[in-house]
Amino acid sequence: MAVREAVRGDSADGAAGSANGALAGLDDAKLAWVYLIMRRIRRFEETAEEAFRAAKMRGALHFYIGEEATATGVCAALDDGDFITSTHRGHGHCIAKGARMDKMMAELFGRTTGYSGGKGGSMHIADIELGNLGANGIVGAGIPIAAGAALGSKLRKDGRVTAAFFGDGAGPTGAFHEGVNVAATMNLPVVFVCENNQYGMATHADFANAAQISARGPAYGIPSPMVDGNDVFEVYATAAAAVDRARRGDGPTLIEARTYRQKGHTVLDQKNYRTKEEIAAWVERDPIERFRTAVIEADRPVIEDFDDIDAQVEREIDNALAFAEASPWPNVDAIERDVYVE
Amino acid sequence: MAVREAVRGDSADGAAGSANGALAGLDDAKLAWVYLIMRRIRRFEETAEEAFRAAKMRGALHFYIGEEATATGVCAALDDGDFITSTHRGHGHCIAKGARMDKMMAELFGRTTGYSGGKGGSMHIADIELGNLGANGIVGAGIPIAAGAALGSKLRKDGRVTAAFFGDGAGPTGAFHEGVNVAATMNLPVVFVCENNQYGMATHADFANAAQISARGPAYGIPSPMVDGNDVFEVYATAAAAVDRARRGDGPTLIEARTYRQKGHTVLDQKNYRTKEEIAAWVERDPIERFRTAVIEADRPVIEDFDDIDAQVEREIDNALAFAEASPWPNVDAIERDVYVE
Amino acid sequence: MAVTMRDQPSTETAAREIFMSEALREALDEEMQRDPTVFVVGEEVGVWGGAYAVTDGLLAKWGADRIVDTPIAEAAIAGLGIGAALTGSRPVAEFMYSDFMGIAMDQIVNQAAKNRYMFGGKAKLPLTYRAPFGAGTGNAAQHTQSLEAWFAHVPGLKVITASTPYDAKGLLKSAIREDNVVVMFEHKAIYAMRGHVPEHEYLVPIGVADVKREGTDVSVITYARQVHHALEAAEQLAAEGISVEVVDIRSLYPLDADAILRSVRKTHRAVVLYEAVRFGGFGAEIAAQIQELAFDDLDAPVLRVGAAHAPVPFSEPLERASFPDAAKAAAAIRQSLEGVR
Amino acid sequence: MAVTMRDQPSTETAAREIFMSEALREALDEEMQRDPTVFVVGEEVGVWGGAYAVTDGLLAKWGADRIVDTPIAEAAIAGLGIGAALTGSRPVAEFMYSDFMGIAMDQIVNQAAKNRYMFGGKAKLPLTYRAPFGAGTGNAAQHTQSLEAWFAHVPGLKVITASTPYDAKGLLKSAIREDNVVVMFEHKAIYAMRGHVPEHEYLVPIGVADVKREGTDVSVITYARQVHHALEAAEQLAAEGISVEVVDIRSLYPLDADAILRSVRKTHRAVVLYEAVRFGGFGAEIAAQIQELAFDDLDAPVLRVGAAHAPVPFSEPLERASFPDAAKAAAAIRQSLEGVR
Ligand SMILES: Cc1ncc(C[n+]2csc(CCOP(=O)(O)OP(=O)(O)O)c2C)c(N)n1
Ligand SMILES: Cc1ncc(C[n+]2csc(CCOP(=O)(O)OP(=O)(O)O)c2C)c(N)n1
Ligand SMILES: [Mg+2]
Ligand SMILES: [Mg+2]
Repeated sequence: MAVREAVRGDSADGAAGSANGALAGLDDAKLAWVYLIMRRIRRFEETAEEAFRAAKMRGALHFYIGEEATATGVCAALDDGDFITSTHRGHGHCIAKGARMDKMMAELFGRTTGYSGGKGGSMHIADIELGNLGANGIVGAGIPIAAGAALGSKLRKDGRVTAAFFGDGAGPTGAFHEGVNVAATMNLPVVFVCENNQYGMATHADFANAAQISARGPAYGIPSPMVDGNDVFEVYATAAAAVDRARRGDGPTLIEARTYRQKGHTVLDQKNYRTKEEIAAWVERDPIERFRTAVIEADRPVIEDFDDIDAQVEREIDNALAFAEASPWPNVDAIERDVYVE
Repeated sequence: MAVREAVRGDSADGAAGSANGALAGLDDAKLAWVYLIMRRIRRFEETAEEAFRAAKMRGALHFYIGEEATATGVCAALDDGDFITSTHRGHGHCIAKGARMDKMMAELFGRTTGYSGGKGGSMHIADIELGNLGANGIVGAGIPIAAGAALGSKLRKDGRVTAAFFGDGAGPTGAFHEGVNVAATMNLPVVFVCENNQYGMATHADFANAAQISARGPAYGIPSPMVDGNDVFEVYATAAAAVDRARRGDGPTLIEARTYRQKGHTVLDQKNYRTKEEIAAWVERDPIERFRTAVIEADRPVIEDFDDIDAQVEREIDNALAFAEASPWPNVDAIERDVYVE
Repeated sequence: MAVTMRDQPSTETAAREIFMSEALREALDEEMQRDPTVFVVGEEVGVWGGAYAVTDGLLAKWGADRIVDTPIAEAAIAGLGIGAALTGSRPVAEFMYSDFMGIAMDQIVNQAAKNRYMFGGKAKLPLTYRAPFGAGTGNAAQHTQSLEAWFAHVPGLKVITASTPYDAKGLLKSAIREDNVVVMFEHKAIYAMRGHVPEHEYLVPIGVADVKREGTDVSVITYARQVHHALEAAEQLAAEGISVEVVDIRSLYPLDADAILRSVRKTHRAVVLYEAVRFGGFGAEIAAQIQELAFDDLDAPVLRVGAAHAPVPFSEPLERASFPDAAKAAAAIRQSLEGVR
Repeated sequence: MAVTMRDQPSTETAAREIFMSEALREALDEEMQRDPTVFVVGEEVGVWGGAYAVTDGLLAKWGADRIVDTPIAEAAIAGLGIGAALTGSRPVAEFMYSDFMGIAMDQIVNQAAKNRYMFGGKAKLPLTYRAPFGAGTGNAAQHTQSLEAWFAHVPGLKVITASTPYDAKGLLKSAIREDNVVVMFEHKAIYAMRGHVPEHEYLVPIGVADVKREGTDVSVITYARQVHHALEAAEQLAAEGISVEVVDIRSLYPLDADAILRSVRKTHRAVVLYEAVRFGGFGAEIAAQIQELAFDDLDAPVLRVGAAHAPVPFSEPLERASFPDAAKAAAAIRQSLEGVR
């Protein structure tokens, strides 16, 4: 796996460390980066939720809270030049791939300064320059696109790897199968990351998928490890191996990361399809808390920096919110712009 | 498995025996039926090819020659009330499910007396009354329909089973995955029969599918046996077990039957993507010849009847051809009829 | 938005006003009661009760054999409907959003729509596809399209859409009883619109348009949510002495061309109002037919008001401005009146 | 069928006549030569050489990294194109038959077409989809559709189709060089039509119609194979003293409305001729625009000639009668002339 020393995160949001190396060998800078990213995701969404409930934004918001370790662990294993495809629940992937929270927040607010100039909203944020090929409102649809990015890399010999994030709900889609099978037949440099957060809306993953996702590897002749998606170290190590394999030209890996969405399907979800106990048990296993505990138990001095990181994230969040609220609404002249390259 | 004593085949084409029971226990009547069906398929297609080359018909013809044991073995395991979905290469399935060759031939000729009144042609023949839900010009598309028929049976509690035929080329389709996964999650009474005849057009099955089809069972939590598709006994035994399982309510089975199309992809295929030796080796393993040999080796007296069956099939074929040629062309008034139930 | 109901019986407890989502639910419930082969299949139709609550409560009442939840697999959902319909059931298959029908287009268009014809008219497919469509909810490009033109162009499908709870219930019941494949588009923004629905059973026939407001100066030909924009515009313009007739086509196929032509022959002017992208939308077919069949009756070109040539934008001001509304409808009506020859 | 080429250079060896399939192959070959990021991906594009031989020989010349064979997986093919285009390649993705695009509609419509807009205009997608369409080959309902109207209705796509080898080559080269998603429909029945294609390089611009025959009495607005039926009808009618102008739109989107209106303002009559199902077909958009924008210039309603309201039947007499031909075009032209006011 290539070693990246590049600083992650965007300068507007302040400096951030980088993450690489084997699990045991994660240096302090990388641990700090992991913490920073996970905190950003958490706080970004908590803030968005408040804004939504204050009727400052509209549409659908899908929160990633509780799943931070998956996006963070996977993106920690990617190089800056690598690509990802994301989902309707895309804030976490976006932040982990280095996006600016101010432009994200502005997008949720529907403002011109947002990532998509207000045209996309929460479900449609991309940052091509950072390698984020985009969130997606269509379940499973990012998977063939990820295969395409990987095919492009293979043909252009650019040495890049693509990671495709998708949920357990995408497991049953034709897009999953077409994308994964094609990628496997062509030995493409892609890592398929199934975030099994137990549910797709009210539907349990085991109801939707006839067998567990990690049982699918043999159907495509590829490895399909299962990991604890709330354990950022395990996610990272597995993703790093998969990225390595992909970059070597040995083809795709299908990772099933078991995690949990602590919030409802959307910000409006009030449905009763899981027990309080189940939710509580998973909150117990909160990925950020577990990460903190692990760092403490390992007696790593970086723990001292975590308060600073918290404070930094609060500043970033305040900025992002102020930026979004102060930003102008798009002008209606823009409606038919950006449809085509002129 | 339910025992069927019903005579198969259509009266117009003459009487035909029935097939049931365990492999070893196939009685003479059933062996006669198997031979009759395989001969019908073979001779129907040889005759259609001649007619095509004599410019008596148009469109695309996809021959099943060399694969007869698969359709025959599977349909021998089905009850008359059971359903099948078929493919672009559908003549064999159609005949094995009891279709009349005269109406089939007339359809290939585009005549009003054809199964579809000339509207369908070779790729679009169905016989709902016999449980054949139809050939299909779209690779893989029959699979979700088969799941639907099976869902219908489950909800109506009609005790019927559906068999879905499809090729190795359908393995990579989204329709395959969506259909099989849904059927498996719902435990539907359906048997998925992949006729792996090694190629989809010029594409080898192993190029198109990242792993062999029979490796897919665990991905859906269902059995996925591989059988010799040129051995009608093995196909029958495996299909019978799968049908049994389905009828018991234990859910789908995915059967991969390894076979070979001795002819080109279509009647017009002149491409050079396989060796003469490969073709010759498979012709050596011709399913009809192997069946005859097995019957002879088992010293079964029914072999005496095979000449009669041959003669019967010749008469049926002559009739079918004469019927088709003498039948009227559709009237153009019919163009917009049959689009809707009025 | 209050709606003038023309074909409702006046003897009813006029008070019974229900949401369109409830009206649709009643249609499903009644037809399930009437015919044991009717069942509902789709994503989140059960426990969740449907993304727009149309099937809410039906799982509890009818059980999992009649309200069938599926994985996310739109091609399979379409195919489940086909296979079940071919073999003796009468399924109502739901797409959570019509936008997702892209995944199922092969099953809907190459399989469901063509089955009967390809196989010589022997099969029947008593199959209804339901799908929410339309914009106004801030759900952006992949959840707010109006793609009805695709389906109306496909022989073998019937295509319907309602503007009122009354029509929604009556049309859906008719669709379920059809032995043909019917695609019913339900406009998301009016699920929560209330309107009168009688207690007694009734059907609204497929293929029959409804004049939702009579007028003499200009005909507005429209459907689904835009009917309300047309009525709003008509109300405004009435104050200016302009008399607008509003024709709700209700069925895109079969299209009730007679009703449209009757109106246009009376008013001599027509505005076609629809929420899909204007270019290539179903309004083009309506306009093309009017000018062809009532050429000599027209005093002005048939105008079309449709959505901008862009995917649906998220941001509220953009989304609002992308789509027709009463003001745009009124402007087109005025323009039509100016075009006197 | 001989074709009158208007925009071909007269100084060329006029003798070089090639098949449309060859012209398309030349376009691919030249663009692959010109730009190393161009590649072809699809089913049977390699060893087989394409179902209609368009890519024949290209695998041998360019190797498997430029001519990429895929499994049968149309959604994946569409997605491979998108992902590769987003990341720096310039793919040409082929659907073996446009009928199979139903499987890929989500990828084409919700992903490819909307990507740039949804994400705020930052991405570019230099992506061409090619697909054979049209009837006349006896391939029946699932292999002979003309679904171009679906795509023309989708903002974010450009849609083109050629009637001659010359146009086919020039349009495909332009499409490949576009930074937008272009869908090129190629009519199956004219792949084997020969026509002049110069040796030197040229482009045919997207969005520009071409008058394939000048005339003064009636304008026939058409595209793809039907251009030839229009020319045939024009030739026949010339003998009766009727002067027909044939406008080949070549691009459905962007539509060259100016060229169409120019013609109609001259002839005052228009017949729209297309091979798709008449109802809801792209001809409706053309007719709607003509009557709207040239209302006062029209001496007769815009007539439309399209296919029957049915899936494509297999049997030859049925298939033949289902579709427009020169005789039907001529009949409509005569009808247009009778409708004098
Ligand atoms: C093709 C498609 N079908 C249905 C939907 C509606 N939908 C949005 S999210 C969702 C659940 C997705 O579940 P999963 O993939 O597990 O992701 P999660 O929401 O759990 O992160 C559904 C059904 C959709 N967006 N796309
Ligand atoms: C969805 C779809 N894609 C492509 C085709 C074109 N096509 C027809 S048959 C065929 C090969 C099918 O191979 P397989 O499934 O193995 O069946 P076989 O022909 O070998 O019986 C292809 C590519 C099609 N009919 N449908
Ligand atoms: Mg999930
Ligand atoms: Mg095959």
